[in-house]
Amino acid sequence: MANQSSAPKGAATGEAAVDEKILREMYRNVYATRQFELTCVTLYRQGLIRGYFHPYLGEEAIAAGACAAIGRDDYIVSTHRGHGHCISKGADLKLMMAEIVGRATGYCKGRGGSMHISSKLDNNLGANGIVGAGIPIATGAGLGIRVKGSRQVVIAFFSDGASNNGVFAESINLASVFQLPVIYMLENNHYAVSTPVECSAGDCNLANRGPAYGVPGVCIDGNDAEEVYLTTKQAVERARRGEGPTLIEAKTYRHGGHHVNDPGLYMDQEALASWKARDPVNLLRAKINDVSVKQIEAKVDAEVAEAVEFAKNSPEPSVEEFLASIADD
Amino acid sequence: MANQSSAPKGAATGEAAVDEKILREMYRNVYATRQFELTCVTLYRQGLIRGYFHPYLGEEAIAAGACAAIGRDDYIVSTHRGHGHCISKGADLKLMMAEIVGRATGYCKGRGGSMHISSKLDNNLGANGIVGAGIPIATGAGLGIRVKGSRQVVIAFFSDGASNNGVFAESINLASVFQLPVIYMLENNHYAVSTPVECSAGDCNLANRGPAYGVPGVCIDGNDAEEVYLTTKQAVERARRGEGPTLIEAKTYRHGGHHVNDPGLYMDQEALASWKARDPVNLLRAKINDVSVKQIEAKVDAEVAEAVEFAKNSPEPSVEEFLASIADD
Amino acid sequence: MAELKYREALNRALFEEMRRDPLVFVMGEGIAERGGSYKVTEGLLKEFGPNRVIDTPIAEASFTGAGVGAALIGTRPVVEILFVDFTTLILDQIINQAAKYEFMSGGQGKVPMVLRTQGGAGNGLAGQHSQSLEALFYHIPGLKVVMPSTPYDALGLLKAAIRDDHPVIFIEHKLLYMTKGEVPAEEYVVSLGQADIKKPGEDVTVITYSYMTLKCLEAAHALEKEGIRAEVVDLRTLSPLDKKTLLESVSKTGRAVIVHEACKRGGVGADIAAMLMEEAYDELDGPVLRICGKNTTIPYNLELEKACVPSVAEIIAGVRTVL
Amino acid sequence: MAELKYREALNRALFEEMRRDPLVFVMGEGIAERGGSYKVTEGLLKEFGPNRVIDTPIAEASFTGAGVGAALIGTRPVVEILFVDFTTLILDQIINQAAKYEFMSGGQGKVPMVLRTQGGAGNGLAGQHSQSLEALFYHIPGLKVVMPSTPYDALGLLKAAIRDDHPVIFIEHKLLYMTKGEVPAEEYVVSLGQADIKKPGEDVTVITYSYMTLKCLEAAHALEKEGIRAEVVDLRTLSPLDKKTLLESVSKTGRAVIVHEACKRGGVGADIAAMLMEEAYDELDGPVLRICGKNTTIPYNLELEKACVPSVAEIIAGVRTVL
Ligand SMILES: Cc1ncc(C[n+]2csc(CCOP(=O)(O)OP(=O)(O)O)c2C)c(N)n1
Ligand SMILES: Cc1ncc(C[n+]2csc(CCOP(=O)(O)OP(=O)(O)O)c2C)c(N)n1
Ligand SMILES: [Mg+2]
Ligand SMILES: [Mg+2]
Repeated sequence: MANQSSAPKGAATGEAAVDEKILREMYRNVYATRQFELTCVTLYRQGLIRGYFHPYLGEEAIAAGACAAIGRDDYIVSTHRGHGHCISKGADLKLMMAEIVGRATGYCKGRGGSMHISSKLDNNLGANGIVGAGIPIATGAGLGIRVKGSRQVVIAFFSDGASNNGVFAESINLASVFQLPVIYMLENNHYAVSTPVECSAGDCNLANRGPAYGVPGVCIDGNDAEEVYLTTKQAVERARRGEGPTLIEAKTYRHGGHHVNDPGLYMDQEALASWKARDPVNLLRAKINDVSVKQIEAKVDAEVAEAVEFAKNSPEPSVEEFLASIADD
Repeated sequence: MANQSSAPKGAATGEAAVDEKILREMYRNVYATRQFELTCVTLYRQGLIRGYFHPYLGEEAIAAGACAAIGRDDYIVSTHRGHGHCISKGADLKLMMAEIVGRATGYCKGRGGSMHISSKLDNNLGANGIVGAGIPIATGAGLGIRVKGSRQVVIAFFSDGASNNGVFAESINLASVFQLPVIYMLENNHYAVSTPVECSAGDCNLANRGPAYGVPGVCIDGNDAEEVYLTTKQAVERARRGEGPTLIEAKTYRHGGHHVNDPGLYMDQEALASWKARDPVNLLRAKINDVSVKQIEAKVDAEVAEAVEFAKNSPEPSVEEFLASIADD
Repeated sequence: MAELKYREALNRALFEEMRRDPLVFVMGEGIAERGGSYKVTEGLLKEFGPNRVIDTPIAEASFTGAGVGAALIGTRPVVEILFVDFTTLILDQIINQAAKYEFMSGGQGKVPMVLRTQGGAGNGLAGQHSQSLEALFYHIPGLKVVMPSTPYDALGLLKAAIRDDHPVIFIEHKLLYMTKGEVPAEEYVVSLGQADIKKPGEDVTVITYSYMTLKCLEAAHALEKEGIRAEVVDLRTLSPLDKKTLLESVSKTGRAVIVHEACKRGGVGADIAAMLMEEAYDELDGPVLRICGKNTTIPYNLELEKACVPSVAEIIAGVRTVL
Repeated sequence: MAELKYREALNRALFEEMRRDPLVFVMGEGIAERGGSYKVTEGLLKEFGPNRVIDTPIAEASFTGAGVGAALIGTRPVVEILFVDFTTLILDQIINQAAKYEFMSGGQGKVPMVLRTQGGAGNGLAGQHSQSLEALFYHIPGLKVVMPSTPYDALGLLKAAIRDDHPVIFIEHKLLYMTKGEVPAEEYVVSLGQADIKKPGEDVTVITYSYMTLKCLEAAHALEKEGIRAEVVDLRTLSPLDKKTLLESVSKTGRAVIVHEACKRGGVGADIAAMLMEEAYDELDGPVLRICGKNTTIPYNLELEKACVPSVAEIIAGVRTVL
């Protein structure tokens, strides 16, 4: 049996067209993510960003589409490739950039950096340096929602590599047994670092892992923000009705290496080209009128520039204060 | 969707009848396991066995059927409920009983006890006190076989509870990706301690978890040693051909509580009665001529009695020697 | 004052805290219907229902991670892991998530979670059900570690742990569940981070915790008859460590013995000994002695098992050597 | 003698051992085609093929468990975990399986497995990619723990670890991979369990391991200029601990300082300090000093990160205080 990635068949096909307002909101987010990431690449090259930085380039439509389907009060859990989730959930680009540059004014006071960025105000429970570790955390947020008796939902973002870790199977089973309001958003970008999904998954059509645990699994085009939005919306409604979790496999492709220093030469160049031809930013831009696009882009460009200035002008955290804060440990 | 356990549909139906010799071998093992376990219960009540003892009563056909399908050179990995596996793989009842009673002559010199029994000579890699932990170990034995280039296979025994642990999903996926010669024998006895499988698995037809990882999953009647044997045989042949792992869900039912001190009052009494009516020892006995049955039973009875004598007359391990052996740690 | 068993005291703490705060909930294997392997959660399901008393599949890593997630959104999970031995399955969620979240988020989020578990040797349960692994948690910044020895402490400390805004590893001992002790009828809390002098004395400080406290007291009472007055300090909370009480006691007695069941090599006793040497060298009349578990996997055979863990006789003999 | 980088030395060790013994194989994430994140496994795939150089999915618990299983049937796996921080995911397989199997089986089976991993702070990788977790392994009976500081030691110790019949936790340091050192052209092995005096001295014993060895040497050389002759003992193997070398050195110098990057609380240094006090109290002229990592999660910001780990200046200052 050849283990081949099949074309997504979206559950959302034939759905009602998406509201213009939502399209604009999503475009703001895909475009902002794109610009933010490109800027981070530059800052990284300049030595302003350290550690690991995993760009979300090429995958922007997933975060944007998914987050458009939930409210600010709903939760998300992000990954090491988490800037797109953070932006689409509503984060302040200034505080994000300050964090990623390691400044005292950042979301995490410069203690977290790119791999640990979170924004509590937006109910973004944060990125994670441990692949897969966010999945049970999201599941637990779902459980907490049940305990609190609220109507919130949670989206757990993670990628193909993480879906091979035991916590994924355990968590989706937990959510199934407890009928938790969690949407498992599997960003299948076809790689875990250099390992192609065909070499890491016994069946690389990862949506199939849902039904094995009694959870509907649907495979969609992750480069189409509209499709992501509509599918997520259905899953969210299902979750709010108390009918439990959904697994959404959103197929997509990284636009480059695993992290900023990885040229990604091992990637399938043909596949990469064909995915790039279906760039999520372009796809969505084509659905919006030019005036809106220009307005949005201008606004975002200014925001990103402002974020860079803010980060650069922000103070480094004080070593003395830091040492004092841990003194009694 | 109601999460209900469906009736097994064995892959082996319509297969050629099983050789009489195999039937006798299997009967020896189901009967020996039954008598061994009943004897252990008695010894436990007498205070000769300590710690945890999880009887394999009611599940004897699975170990006997599966082990009949492999050779002595092939490996098995067992569980906390492991006496049946050990016996069916060919262990010496004397050394087993001595171990379970904690004597110096036991397989593990009295250091392991029931929960850690292993017999290297039979390529039984051992029981395990950590639910699920044997599954990756079995998978690794499969990997080692590939490294060595031998034609051996491995059977991993585990139960429904273990299949909810992440190591199961990880392992079956690994075996699928690497096409390892491992048979995953899921003894679905419907309970993990007091938790019914319907409450612990999002889809309690656990064989469905195979295909999600590209592994054939087949559900069979675990009380029918013949069916277990035939299904395992097919899986073993497949594995030896290099075609990779198989997941076999063998449905069965514990004949009592989780461990010797658990009356199991929470069990579904109706289901228990109907499973007991299909007692694996009786089912198999009915397929063998009376003379053979009597011969086998007499031999086993003597062996079990001898094992008890051997254990009782064996020395306790020496505390001094033990302390000396760990002195440089 | 009523006499309660250790497990009853823990049970009462859970009842009281779940009544006090609807955001407190418990989760673990077989804890609801069955009331837990050691009956600590008995009766909770009936009063609080299945939304707050949750039986889980055997998926320790994930339900512990779920505890972290639930804590992050403001509920207060009490997660039970049946044996401390099985915490080896959840250390990513404890070490990399629970312990670090508040720090790494710059204080945006907190993880008010209690991890209840149980350890120690003593029933012939062999290598994977008899360990004392507190040192693994003690080494990790961001975790509190609590190991009560009496029903009184168990009740008061569990309540404090549940109210604490940080992850607390709460380790019970399998041989303590059936022990009895006086517990006041009225509500009380025992603050985390405070050692308790279980028996005052002038000649030597015996520092211990959990089940070994009982053995040390037995040893101390025996020594008393010979005129040796040992002060038995029960740490109760290992982290944060109550250095003040330890240093005060040691500066009074000038001699210290540390007793724990965990393996000696790399055990918590090493850290306490090193700390005392660093901070009270001049107060001490000699080296700090450690009486600890042997550096071995615990064997199944009962006599061998017994040989692995400090006995009252060993403690008595040890104390004598430092005088 | 040739000069090799630490990572090249490790790579040579793997080549030599895999050539010597066809049962040795390596497994981990991105180690085959990509040659590993730190290039330690580069070239192996080409020579030994995909059966012996195995890329795994991100399923650490299971591929480590698979290592245990493979070891049990007589092959000799070298399992790579990218960061020691991720070993929190595999501790059941290490602590409850690999470490205990030989004991619990009464010696029927052995686990000749090497777990290679990498730790330490230094590149702004933040809390989950910067830890020093050797204390977790050091505490567990049945495990050997090796932490080489030089290319020479790395090569010889990795070979010894692969030949050892017991599970060995082999922890590299991310800041060492690019460091260089002399390595003989001919084959050699460095036995496990032997510390190495990296610089002899008479006045004070500085006990350390891994990357901190370099800092201690730097400090010792600076102190030498002031006439303070520090002996720098590189443990190389933490478990089994080379007590003999330590006790000899301490009885010569009468003073000891322990330096490691891991958090002080419950770190390996505590055990060594406690052991020295117990076994060389009369040899010592004062308390053993520990200079260790701060008890904190490592922050992302580079300046904060730096403040968490002992610096050369701190070591120099510390050594002065014990004289
Ligand atoms: C548990 C764990 N194992 C390994 C790593 C190292 N690592 C970081 S990202 C990554 C690949 C993750 O792949 P995937 O889940 O597909 O996410 P993607 O990078 O594609 O977004 C790996 C192996 C890690 N951080 N955590
Ligand atoms: C990791 C782990 N979690 C929990 C336990 C406690 N425990 C022992 S047996 C058992 C139930 C196992 O259920 P299952 O896998 O179905 O095996 P069965 O007892 O039915 O054979 C549990 C929860 C354990 N030993 N290991
Ligand atoms: Mg991916
Ligand atoms: Mg079961």
